[in-house]
Amino acid sequence: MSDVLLEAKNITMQFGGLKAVDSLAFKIHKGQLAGLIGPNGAGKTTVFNMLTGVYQPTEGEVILEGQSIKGLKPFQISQRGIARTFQNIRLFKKLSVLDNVLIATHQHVKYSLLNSLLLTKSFTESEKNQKEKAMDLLKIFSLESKANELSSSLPYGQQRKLEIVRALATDPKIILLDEPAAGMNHSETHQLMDTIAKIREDFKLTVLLIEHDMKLVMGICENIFVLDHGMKIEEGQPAKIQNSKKVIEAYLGIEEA
Amino acid sequence: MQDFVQHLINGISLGSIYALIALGYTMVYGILKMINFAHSDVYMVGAFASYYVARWLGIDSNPSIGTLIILLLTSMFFCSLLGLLIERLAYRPLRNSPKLNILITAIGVSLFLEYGGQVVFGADPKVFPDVMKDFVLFSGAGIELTSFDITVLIVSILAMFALDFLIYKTKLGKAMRAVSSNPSVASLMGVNPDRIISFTFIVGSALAGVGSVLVGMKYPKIDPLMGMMIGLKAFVAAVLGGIGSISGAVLGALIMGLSEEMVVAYLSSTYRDALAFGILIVILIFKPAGILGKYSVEKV
Amino acid sequence: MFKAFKNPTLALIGLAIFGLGINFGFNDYIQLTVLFIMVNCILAMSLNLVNGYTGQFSLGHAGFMAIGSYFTAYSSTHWNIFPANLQFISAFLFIVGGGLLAAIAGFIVGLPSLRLKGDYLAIVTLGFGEIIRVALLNMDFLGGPRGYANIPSLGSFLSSYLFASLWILICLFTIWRVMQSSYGRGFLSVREDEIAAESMGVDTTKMKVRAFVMSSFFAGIAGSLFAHFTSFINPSSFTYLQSINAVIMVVLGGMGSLSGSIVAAIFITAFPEILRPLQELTHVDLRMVIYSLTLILMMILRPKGIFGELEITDVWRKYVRRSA
Amino acid sequence: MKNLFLSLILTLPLLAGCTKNNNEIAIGEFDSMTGSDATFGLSSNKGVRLAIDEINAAGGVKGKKLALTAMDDQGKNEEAVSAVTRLVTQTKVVAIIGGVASGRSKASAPVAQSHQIPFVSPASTNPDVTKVGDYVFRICFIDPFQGLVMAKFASENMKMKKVAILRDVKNDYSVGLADVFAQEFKKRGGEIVSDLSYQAGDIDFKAQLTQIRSKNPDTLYIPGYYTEVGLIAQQARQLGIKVPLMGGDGWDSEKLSEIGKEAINGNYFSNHYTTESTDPAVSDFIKKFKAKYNETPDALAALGYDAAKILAAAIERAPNLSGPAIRDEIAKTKDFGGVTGKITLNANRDAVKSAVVIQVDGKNRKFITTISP
Repeated sequence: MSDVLLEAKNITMQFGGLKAVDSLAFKIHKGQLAGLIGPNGAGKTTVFNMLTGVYQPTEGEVILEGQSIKGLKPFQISQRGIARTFQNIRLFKKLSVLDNVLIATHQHVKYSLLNSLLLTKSFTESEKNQKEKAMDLLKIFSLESKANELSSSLPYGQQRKLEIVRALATDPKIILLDEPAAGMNHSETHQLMDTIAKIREDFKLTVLLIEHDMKLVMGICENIFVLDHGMKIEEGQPAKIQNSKKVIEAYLGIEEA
Repeated sequence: MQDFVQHLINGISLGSIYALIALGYTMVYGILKMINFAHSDVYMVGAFASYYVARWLGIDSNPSIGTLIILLLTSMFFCSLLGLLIERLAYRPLRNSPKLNILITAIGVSLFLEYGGQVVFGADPKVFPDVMKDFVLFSGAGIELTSFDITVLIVSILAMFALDFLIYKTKLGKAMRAVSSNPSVASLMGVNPDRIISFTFIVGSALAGVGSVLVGMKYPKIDPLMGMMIGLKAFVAAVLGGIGSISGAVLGALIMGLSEEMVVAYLSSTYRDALAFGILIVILIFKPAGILGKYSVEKV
Repeated sequence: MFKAFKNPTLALIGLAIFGLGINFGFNDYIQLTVLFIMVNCILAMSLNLVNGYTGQFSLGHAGFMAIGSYFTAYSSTHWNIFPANLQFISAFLFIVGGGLLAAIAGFIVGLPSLRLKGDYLAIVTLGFGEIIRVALLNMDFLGGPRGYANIPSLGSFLSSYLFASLWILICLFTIWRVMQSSYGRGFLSVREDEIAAESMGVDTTKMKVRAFVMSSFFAGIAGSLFAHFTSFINPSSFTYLQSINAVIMVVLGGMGSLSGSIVAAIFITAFPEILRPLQELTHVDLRMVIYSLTLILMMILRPKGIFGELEITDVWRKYVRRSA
Repeated sequence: MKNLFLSLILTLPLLAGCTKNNNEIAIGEFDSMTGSDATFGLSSNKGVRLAIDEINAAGGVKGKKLALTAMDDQGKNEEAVSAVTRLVTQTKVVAIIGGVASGRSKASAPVAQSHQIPFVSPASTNPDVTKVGDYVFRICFIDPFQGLVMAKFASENMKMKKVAILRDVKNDYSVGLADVFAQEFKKRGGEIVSDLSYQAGDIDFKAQLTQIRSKNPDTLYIPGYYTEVGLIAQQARQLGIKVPLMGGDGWDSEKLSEIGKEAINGNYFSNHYTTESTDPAVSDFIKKFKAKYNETPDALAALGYDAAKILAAAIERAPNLSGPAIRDEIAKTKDFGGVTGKITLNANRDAVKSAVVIQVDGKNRKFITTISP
């Protein structure tokens, strides 16, 4: 198959009468960093929820590496390689930073329940590897010193980073970042740009990004889709998007004649 | 065929009794998202309050409208007082602690009232005073319809409309709904959540008081454990109808009453309670929020 | 492999010594109370797996206990597959059988109801508990309302005690070890945020069913032991009040704390018995009144439960370090 | 402050130890003083206490006073087991009176049996109770006899052909009686037109009664407790069922007519004794009972009284206070002039005695006939 990793074929999401997303179609190529932008309420997070199976599209389907993921449950889709972060942080509050990441590695665990009872070698080894892998990931985001603290005790910016680490721990093929820079100051956003570039490098990852911070989007995205009222109104390189009349109208409203 | 009509009458009148108590559960759950297990025991205390006041006033053997009014007021007064006390002493300190803790406290209060009742009122069943003469409305061709069957139904329907009016049409109702969706924000808007919650308990408990007099009238045996089974059934009815929805409580109660009646009539009397629960489970699996309940989709 | 059995065997020896003390030091009445305490420990720990670690609210625990009780009662009076001197093996097998049957029931109850949340799940599990009780009431071959009499006991107090301690340790170490593994973290993730867990590749439904099946297995074990200790069971000892009792033990001990469940089980079983002399003095039975008052006060004074989320080991370390 | 408060409520009960001295003979009693069938336990306890006080007033037994320790089992089997275990091992009683409800007796009798402590049940009529062992006795007739009494009365005295049975499925006394009645009534050519059930604690029986009404039986046999029978009678009359109702000794309480009002009049039930009996011992017992508790004694109070008297007589006759000695003396009870009639204990330790059939007429109980085994 061509190097298209993820494709949405006219996916529609209807809540009662309202069409939150209306027959949206797009392709994301392997290794690409794509952006999904649009005014508030355009349906961006709904798209994410459809890609990850939290909502089942009322029409159309999502194709991952040529295979449709229609009707699959979120955990099956995650096991096929789509990982995500959430718009409003959904960490496991009363668990430690390390445990949050370890939960994401659960899908790769091979030992059975029984092994954990008898403390067999496969159990102890797998636990050790999992912990090592998690600590390495935390190191990348310099969170390893906080491994045993409760995730809810971390400052806001670090909680955002932990969500990304947790998503990475599922060994995804594509990672969906839902407003990762929200609430970050200028220097943190800059640091985030480098980190995203680095993880694309190290993990050969494809990234799909929802973001309002235009500097970040225009800075690192290779391809951008613009959504408004659930419909795709524009697609293309950052330069083309910046001066597309339709996009400006969508954001700033139509100039009074 | 007339047996079926008689079963219909029995089922509806049984259901309307569950409705009166279910309304209390739904109101408290609607506002506080809390199962008030002690509600059925407030109902029991209402029955005993009427019993003792009737004996004290010496009116326990001359049934008349006057007696009905006096006993209704007594029962509503004592139940509301008790409801207020329970909320103030047991539930208020736990206002924002986890749901399970509030539930255990509610169970504690319920056990306290039941076993305390056995110590204070004595464990032996007592006879509820004659409140009103039951006159036969219709009798013939194998169908017996007495005034008691109808009064309970009318009162529960009236209570439903009154509550609907209170909650959806009055300023106080708006405040109650505000507290129900978000107590802290409601207090920012000048609503005093504590007073609203106390008011909810007063109304819910008063309803239980009305229920205890009407049920006492029809089934004149009262004992400290009378609230247990009928409370469980009424609670299940409230959940069946969609906990938190006023009309849901009455609908669920009628379904509960009718299903129990038909189960005993046409299937087997020994499996009465089991099948009542069976029906509940089937409905909840297909309608997870109950028949009229609004299924809140969790925002991701 | 040997390492796996080190701590459990040490604990078993400790419990056995304690048992010898009870056997000679106290009369039958105290011994019977100790056996009931051990049954409640298993019941509370197993329910903690569902209500405490996985955050699901089950009110039907007594139903699974009843299944265990009745299976063991029926099997140990009708089938004797082993000659007399090997009775304890058949007793052990029947107890495990009781557990397995309860686990199957846990699976059947778990599947449909685990889509529901909070109060609705509580109601459905309560409904299943009542259905099991009413079904038992109508089964004549199990004695129906007459109950099931002369269930063989597990020999002297000491052998019953050893059986019970064996099962307490199996239950404790199973749950403890599982909670230390990735499956344990799976249970915790379901409690914390089901949607996030599902998006991270955790099959939350399977996790909930697994917790349910394991917990009903041990509830069945507790039921089997209960049958042997009282030698007469009837449906009215498995009402929803018994399930509520189990929930109280979990909440009082601390949700998500195994040692909390054990301490709470000891407290809740022993407390009414301690109050019994009070009743001889006042000729009025105040036990349940004081018990319910204690519940209310405990929930107000110590909402997190005796141990909160900590195990006794953490509490020990916390206080020891502070004083050292 | 919080921990102090917590520890206070935990240690409060420990202070209440129990005192014991040795110039008394400890007798144990256990019953349901709380819970669903609390009233039976309470009245039986009153009968026992009256008997014990009388015996102590007359100099006690073997020159020693009888010390009664009563315990409540809350109507739960495991509580009964704990109560009896405590009486036997902690209070070290020489004998136990107790267990009105058959369920509780069956659960706790094995404990007394294994400790060789005589166990006398005043009112558990279920046959399995005395099968537990040779230390377990009862001084009332058993269900098979009581069921036979009403079956005989219905078919022979009242010449009835069709009967509907309404039993309390949660109560083994009721199920036992209903089964025996059905058997005996069919043996006498009668027909059981319907056999429905309810659960103790229910308050609405119209569904069952409407079904029964469509079968128009000659009578309804309702072997439940008076707590439900009062309501059933009322609802039966409301549904236009006019035939007389029948039942067992579970009906016997003043509250039956208070709850049932006129609907209960004219119905029949079998019982252990009748207040109208001309026997001076009975009228004397009623006078003393009224003096002490100012209420008329029901059958359970009478049975409690007889049980205590029989036990005391056996202890008096016994050479020493050991379990086996007392057991043998109790077994020898023959033609004991009890308030509930002549009591003789047969080989399997049940009482062979006649039963009376009573008709309810408001507060008083009209004596109809006696049926002996």
